[in-house]
Amino acid sequence: MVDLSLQVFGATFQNPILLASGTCGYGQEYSGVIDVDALGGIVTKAVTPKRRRGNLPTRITETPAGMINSIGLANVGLEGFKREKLPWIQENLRSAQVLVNVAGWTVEDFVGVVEGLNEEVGFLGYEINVSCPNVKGGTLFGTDEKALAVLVKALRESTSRPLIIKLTPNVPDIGVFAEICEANGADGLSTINTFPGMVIDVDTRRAVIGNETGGVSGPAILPMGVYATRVAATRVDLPVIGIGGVRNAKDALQYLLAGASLIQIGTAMFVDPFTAPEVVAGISEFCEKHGVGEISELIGALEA
Amino acid sequence: MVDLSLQVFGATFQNPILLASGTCGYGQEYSGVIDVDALGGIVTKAVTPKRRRGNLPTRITETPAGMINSIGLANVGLEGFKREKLPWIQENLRSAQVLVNVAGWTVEDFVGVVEGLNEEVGFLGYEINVSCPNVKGGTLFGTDEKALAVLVKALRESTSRPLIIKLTPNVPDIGVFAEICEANGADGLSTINTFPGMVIDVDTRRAVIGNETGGVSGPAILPMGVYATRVAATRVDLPVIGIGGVRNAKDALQYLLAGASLIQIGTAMFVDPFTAPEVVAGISEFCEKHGVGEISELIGALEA
Amino acid sequence: MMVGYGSEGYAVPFLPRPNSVAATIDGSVGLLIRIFGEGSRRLAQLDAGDSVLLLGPLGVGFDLGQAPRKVLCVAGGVGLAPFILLPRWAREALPDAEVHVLYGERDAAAVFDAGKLRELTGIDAEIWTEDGSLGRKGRITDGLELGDIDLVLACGPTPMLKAVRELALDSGTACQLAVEEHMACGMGTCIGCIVETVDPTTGEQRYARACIEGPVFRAEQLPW
Amino acid sequence: MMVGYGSEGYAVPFLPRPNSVAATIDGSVGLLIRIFGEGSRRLAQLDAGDSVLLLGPLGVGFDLGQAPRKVLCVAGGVGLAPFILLPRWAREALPDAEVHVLYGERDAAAVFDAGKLRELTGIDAEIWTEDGSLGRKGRITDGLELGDIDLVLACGPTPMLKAVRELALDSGTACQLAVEEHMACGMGTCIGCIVETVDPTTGEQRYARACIEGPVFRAEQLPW
Ligand SMILES: Cc1cc2nc3c(=O)[nH]c(=O)nc-3n(C[C@H](O)[C@H](O)[C@H](O)COP(=O)(O)OP(=O)(O)OC[C@H]3O[C@@H](n4cnc5c(N)ncnc54)[C@H](O)[C@@H]3O)c2cc1C
Ligand SMILES: Cc1cc2nc3c(=O)[nH]c(=O)nc-3n(C[C@H](O)[C@H](O)[C@H](O)COP(=O)(O)OP(=O)(O)OC[C@H]3O[C@@H](n4cnc5c(N)ncnc54)[C@H](O)[C@@H]3O)c2cc1C
Ligand SMILES: Cc1cc2nc3c(=O)[nH]c(=O)nc-3n(C[C@H](O)[C@H](O)[C@H](O)COP(=O)(O)O)c2cc1C
Ligand SMILES: Cc1cc2nc3c(=O)[nH]c(=O)nc-3n(C[C@H](O)[C@H](O)[C@H](O)COP(=O)(O)O)c2cc1C
Ligand code: FES
Ligand code: FES
Repeated sequence: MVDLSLQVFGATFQNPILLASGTCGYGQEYSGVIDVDALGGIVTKAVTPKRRRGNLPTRITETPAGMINSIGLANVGLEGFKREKLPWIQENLRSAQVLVNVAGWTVEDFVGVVEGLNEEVGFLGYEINVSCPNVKGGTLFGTDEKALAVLVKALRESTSRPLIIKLTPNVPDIGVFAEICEANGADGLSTINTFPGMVIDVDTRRAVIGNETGGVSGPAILPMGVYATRVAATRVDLPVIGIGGVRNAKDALQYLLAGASLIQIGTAMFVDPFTAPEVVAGISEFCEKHGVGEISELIGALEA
Repeated sequence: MVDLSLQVFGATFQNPILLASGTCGYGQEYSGVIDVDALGGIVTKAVTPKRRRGNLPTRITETPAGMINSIGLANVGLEGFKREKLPWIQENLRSAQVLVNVAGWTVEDFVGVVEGLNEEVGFLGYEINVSCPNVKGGTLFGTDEKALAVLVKALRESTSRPLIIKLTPNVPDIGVFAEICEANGADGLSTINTFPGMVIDVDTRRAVIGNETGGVSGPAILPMGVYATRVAATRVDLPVIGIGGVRNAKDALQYLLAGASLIQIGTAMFVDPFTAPEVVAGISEFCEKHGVGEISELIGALEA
Repeated sequence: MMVGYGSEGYAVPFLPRPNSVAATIDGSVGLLIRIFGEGSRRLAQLDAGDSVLLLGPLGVGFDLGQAPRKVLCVAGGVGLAPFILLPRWAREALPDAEVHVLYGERDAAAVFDAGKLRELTGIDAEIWTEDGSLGRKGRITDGLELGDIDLVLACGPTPMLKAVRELALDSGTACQLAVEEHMACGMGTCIGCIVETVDPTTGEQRYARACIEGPVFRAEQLPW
Repeated sequence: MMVGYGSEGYAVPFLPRPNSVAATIDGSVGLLIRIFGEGSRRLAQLDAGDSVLLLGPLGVGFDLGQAPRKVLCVAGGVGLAPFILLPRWAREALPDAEVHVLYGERDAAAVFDAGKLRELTGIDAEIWTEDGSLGRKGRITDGLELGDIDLVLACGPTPMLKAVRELALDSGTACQLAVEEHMACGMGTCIGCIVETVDPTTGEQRYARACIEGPVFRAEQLPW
């Protein structure tokens, strides 16, 4: 195994592969199946100020080479996270880095969760979800330049921990939003969240998803994610976390070459929970085969 | 066969299935393979004021359940269209409706093509492409609310023929752009064009597409297209043409139920050129099975 | 158990499908599959040597914990799957218990081979068909009597489950129901497969994940 | 000819792949496939009775129009495909012509069965391998002499085509080259498969669609 470790956000990631928010619970759910602590890290399910039931069923359906989810940010809430989830993380994720995904509807919501967690140990930083298409107003901050600037600034003032803003691809130019994040003190970007989508059961004439619409993820969005990552990485100097449709080492390498420092895997873990460790192994093999000594050589190494 | 004909844009479409712009040339290319004149219609490759070579190769590559194209609006130009392509259309497409897809970079470009074609016969109206991700400025009008309003108004003044605006999904809320089109006199909307995307060959470390990026189409974008169609159809009173990822009758029926009056098929025709006639037959079978007397009963018939 | 095909081929089905373990023979698992859509069709077309991804066993199954003496299994359609394994297992766990299986289908053509079923379960299931083309005629719940039953277990379409639940609650019979939901991960991470549940003591309602907190719930837990 | 699998299964490959017709036997077509990626792997794994979508024949093939007396076919790798059919066809069309095939591969393991090749073409191809493990050693273009050749036809990797083109233009030999491009429609509608061409008389350059205006171009048409 080639050493795949790298420094990002002032911390060591043993490899660049993380599990994406909302697709790995709080880490614990995968224990017994894969060694989560051998990954680069995980991003928790979104944490909101209060516990949320989330959307009505049906929440999940299939699409061509992908899926739609409409979970609606169901989560245990700030206090539940501290009490029920963080202890397991603190005990079990000692090598893998942990980012806490934070969601909300007002600046106060986001700042409240961040400040509520600042004193806690066991995680590295925050991934700020301004890009959830599954709740009303979930993409508000992610699609409004002014609102995003205000939010990032407020969050910057509320914590010295790494602050990574997770962007939505549903904008004409994601680079503009990347620049706003950088200008207001963010430490990194995650690209991308899901695309709004809908599936109709033509026999019943109803939307399959209880909430009618949901977010499209999976291999179907791979080329969009690589594109968004490339745009973000060329427009700002911040580390970018590439997300969207990764199912094998080649996909992950596309993100690295496009400029991602880290990569998240979501939907593919549902299809095969061994995907993440296999991607780590595959990247290592690629490095060996191509004489890549350090993973950082690959980051943004796209040739013209 | 159930009668699938319907009235849209003041004209009769013998069925709701059209071939999408850029995927059927000018109709002629398919002759000898399928009976194009038995379809609802075709939308021509974009016509720009002048002949265009288009982008460098490689222009085409595969993605999960889809493809990327970066043709760059290669076309014969206004005069070439009149001289080389329109005569065949006039002679051969007598039952199928023809929409001319128009592209440009300035209001004058668009108006010039439309005015240059107004006197010609053999086609019904214009599909205005403000949503091409493959040329610099191709989505300019499609993502700028003010510019779009100006363009649609100018086009409305330049022709009395049906004017259909083809929107890009790369905006936070496609409904806003739909409303602008309606307010400024458009007769209809087409949703959606492609998503910007990128594929990297990890062995050569180069983008596969010569122009680096291109537009993602195919089944991968089906749920996004159905969603955008639903949003557009509920926000305006104009007929909407649903586009994106259709490969069978069920997919087309999803668009009808979401509110589309007509449906275009693009990428699936590359995979199997018999797709369009099969979709027509499949819709007919569905209507028979479900006792649907008129195709218009299905339009927007999504149940809550 | 989740059954899938990996994501390399962008194959249909993309997501794995939840399936019951219908049999375990010498370390192999057996599934009972009804061809319904793409997932089940593909599964049914597998040849020996083909590979699929299996993840499981997952979640909470039927529980024979209270030493019931008469157990009734009510199977609607492919809901028969869990009850193929259960009778033998029940006889081992509870040598004195009686286990009955009621098995309903739309018509004779849909009914799983009765001889094979006897061989696998070691008992005779009482077969019902809606059109009466095999066994008793009607819906399986039509003649359902829970008088001397200690535990009723049901798996099948939701309307059937609801009917069984009603009868069980009326007669005070312990009752467990296997519910169906769309699933993605099968492991509790995606929170996609939720079922409304109620805490019988506090009355508090909450969404439970069918994949790991179910798919089997007690009748009192389901506020239907 | 485009070879695909339909879009229902979102299968890999999603787009059809262009392939040469290597043989036609009693109304069937034969393809020569080198396993390279997913498309060719899937094609090679087909069993009798499996179905694929075939669209063709498409485009412009090699043209023996000028009644050449000595025709040389230069095949690099799987570029051998069109030259399996061509010798017999040439002998029918031009009974007096001599047809030679040069066929190059990296090593002996890659070489198509020489006996089978003789059987199919009716002639002995001259085999080259880069490592000399079979036939002559080196690149096929190393010893290429066009002295008394009237027409040279080539199919294979672009560097090979370029070398053949150079030699042919130098010696004034008529030359046709089959180029490779990514294709989607195969019918001229998508304008995806373009090749830069030049009009030998006017010098005007333009993009031609390899699928219908090619894949075979005359050496003079390619401004390489
Ligand atoms: C706990 C559990 C155990 C099951 N055990 C069995 C079994 O032993 N044998 C068996 O044949 N089937 C079983 N099923 C049903 C099985 O998971 C599939 O739903 C069924 O096989 C149809 O899938 P398909 O791909 O063939 O059809 P599709 O064409 O995918 O779907 C047909 C219908 O099923 C719905 N559906 C699609 N995906 C899911 C999903 N992930 N979960 C629920 N519904 C879905 C679709 O909306 C559609 O209405 C079980 C389901 C659950 C939840
Ligand atoms: C006119 C023509 C005739 C051909 N005849 C034959 C033949 O007789 N036998 C044969 O084995 N092959 C032939 N090929 C090549 C064939 O079309 C495929 O490119 C090859 O089989 C590899 O495809 P794959 O799916 O196995 O590999 P993939 O994994 O899809 O691709 C492998 C490589 O091929 C490239 N590629 C992918 N799609 C295309 C495409 N549509 N066109 C060109 N390159 C692509 C990829 O970028 C990649 O570098 C021909 C190509 C052309 C243009
Ligand atoms: C079931 C599910 C739940 C998700 N929940 C969240 C979430 O809570 N917060 C968030 O930022 N992203 C969430 N996402 C988005 C993913 O983190 C990721 O951005 C997206 O799925 C694209 O990656 P993928 O294609 O690898 O799945 C969720 C995705 C899925 C499929
Ligand atoms: C090769 C190709 C060329 C295209 N050219 C045009 C074009 O000239 N004008 C336009 O409005 N859309 C163009 N499109 C977009 C399609 O018309 C359609 O909106 C898109 O492909 C989504 O539909 P599909 O998934 O059925 O292909 C093109 C698409 C492809 C694949
Ligand atoms: S299927 Fe993911 S939580 Fe149950
Ligand atoms: S492959 Fe479409 S024009 Fe040639």
